Amino acid sequence: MTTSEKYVTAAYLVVLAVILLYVVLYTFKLSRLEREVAELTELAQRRKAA
Amino acid sequence: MSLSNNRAVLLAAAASMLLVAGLALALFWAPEDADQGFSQRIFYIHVPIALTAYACFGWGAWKALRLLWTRESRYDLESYTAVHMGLIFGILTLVTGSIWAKISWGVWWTWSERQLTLFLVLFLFYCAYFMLRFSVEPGPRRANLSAVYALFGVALIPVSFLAIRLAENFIHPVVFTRDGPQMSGSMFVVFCVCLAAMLALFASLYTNELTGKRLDARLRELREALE
Amino acid sequence: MTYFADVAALARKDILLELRSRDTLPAMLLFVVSALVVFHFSLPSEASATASTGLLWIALLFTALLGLGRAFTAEREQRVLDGLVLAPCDRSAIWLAKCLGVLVFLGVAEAVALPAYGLFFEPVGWELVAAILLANLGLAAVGTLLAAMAAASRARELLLPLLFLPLVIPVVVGGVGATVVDDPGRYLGFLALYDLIFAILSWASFEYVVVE
Amino acid sequence: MGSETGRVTVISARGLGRRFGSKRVLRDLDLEVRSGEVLLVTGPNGSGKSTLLALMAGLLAPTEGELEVDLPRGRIGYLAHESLVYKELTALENLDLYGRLYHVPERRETIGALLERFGLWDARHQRVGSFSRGMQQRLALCRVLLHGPELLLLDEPHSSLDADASSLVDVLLSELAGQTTMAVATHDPNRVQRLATQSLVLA
Repeated sequence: MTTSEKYVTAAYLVVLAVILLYVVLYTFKLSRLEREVAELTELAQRRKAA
Repeated sequence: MSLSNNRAVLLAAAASMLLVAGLALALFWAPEDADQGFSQRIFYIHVPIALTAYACFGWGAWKALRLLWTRESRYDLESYTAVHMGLIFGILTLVTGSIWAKISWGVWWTWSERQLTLFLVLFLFYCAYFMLRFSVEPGPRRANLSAVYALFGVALIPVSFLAIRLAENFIHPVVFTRDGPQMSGSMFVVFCVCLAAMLALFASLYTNELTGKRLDARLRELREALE
Repeated sequence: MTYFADVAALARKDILLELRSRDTLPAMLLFVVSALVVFHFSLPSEASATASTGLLWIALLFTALLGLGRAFTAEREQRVLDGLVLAPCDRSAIWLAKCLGVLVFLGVAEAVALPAYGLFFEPVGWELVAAILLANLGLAAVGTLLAAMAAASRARELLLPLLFLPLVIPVVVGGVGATVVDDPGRYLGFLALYDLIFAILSWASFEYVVVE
Repeated sequence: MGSETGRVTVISARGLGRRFGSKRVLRDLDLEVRSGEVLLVTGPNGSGKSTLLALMAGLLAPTEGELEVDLPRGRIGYLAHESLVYKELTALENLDLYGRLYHVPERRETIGALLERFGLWDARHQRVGSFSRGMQQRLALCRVLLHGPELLLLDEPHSSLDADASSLVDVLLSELAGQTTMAVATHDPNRVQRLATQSLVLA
């Protein structure tokens, strides 16, 4: 692999890495949303019971 | 939400298929460039990302205009998300651009590459957009300020591109000239697929992030209603 | 035309405010001269003659920034901006009046800075003066709008330079270019184009910056 | 106390709400004020009295619901907690500025009469920065009445006024009640109670 070929693959990898990083960040967001929904449903049930 | 759900799934599927096709074509099928050899293949990723970044900023400005016109607060979120995507694609453009500069001229940064310089200016500008957003309380006032600033951004793109061209002959006599890459027929096909892939990627990430933000807002309302 | 009567009333108030408090203009005058002196020491002896042109433009940019940082302080103290916004006049009149105020301050600061520049560095050519006059319009137009934006946010002093500098890069390019290149026509034309685009954009969008 | 149905509606709100970031201040408010009516708005601190008046004045936009004020901007007078006048300018210069912006006919005479009425004539050439809180409030009242508004939005009109200035305001309010539509937000409602045709208590 000549140096320029290494660089080209590096560029493609960087793009791929950023997209994957974005997806990972997105999973954190989803889990936070899920936790919040759980909290709210529990809050709602407590409200209904009271 | 079901309709947009299907749309989101469709977009994601289209984006992934186009991305795979684009990368495969760019790396394996595209003909070898006469003088630049293999390194020319970075072109198929750098330029589509740059054009997609312009599309993001344009889309953000369009939504900002709609907000100022119709005063509907949902456009603020859409404009914000579009600009956010634009910044991500902008950073990618800068990274892949500097890698290309390293390959072609052995330097990580060169002011004589107009598009690279323009993206540096836009990067500074849209970072200031987020600084503005974070220093104003959420609400109609912040929506208006961000919208006006986003409009300035899209006006800045052609103006600073012209400025950079004008700046060339007194700041840097252009040392490395690289007129627009001559694209043979098949190269152009690969380029179009890659461009479509990046645009689909933007559309898909955009809708997902927007859904996420709308969920946040709706949950906040739900929490408020329950307290 | 009531619009220009409103602008006149607001501009008169701005001049009156400055004469009464006398703080922004003296600060700008002192700042631009001290900046030029500091720049003198920052230029190594073999620096090219044109280097000082660039420094002059940086000094003017930050003098403008200094003045713009003060542009809406009086309006913010007693929430007077709300009073002006409630008045039946067109909100862009507030922008235009403040713009004229900034232009006057910039003009006076440059009236001091240019002779000083001629003394310390290079003789001042007509193309430099033309470029500065054109650049003032752009800096005042965009700067006034951004000052109003920064005034509506928490971190005012921090935010204004961040918003301002990327937007005025074309002004620096046009200004320095017009001064350095032997055929300044293209650069002066570019500055005029910048002024036209951004003055209209600022004029049209000011309403949305001061009203929800 | 009933208002004739013939009068036109000046202010109407349906499901009006306002949030500042995550803090909700107003929730689902319905309201209708006809011309000539006096709306009394009471409630503890932070219940949204000032926010409601600022919404009516058009300084704030609702985040939920709708609010319509059927009057052009030049016909509304808004008295806020702050005086909305320049501290560096004199009383006369401030009123002169507002007089010009509101295109008030015979500006000089109107300003003179108002300054006289609120006991500020002798202080007309003094910088507002040197005014006491009470004098600033009286100057703000002059600013609000300068252009003879059809709708008066008064946020705590009696705040920081001494006894005779407060009675001055009461006289003024009773004079205007019936012709000028008013929305008065206050802590001690009994001063305005007898004039009020409608009362709104914000929790």
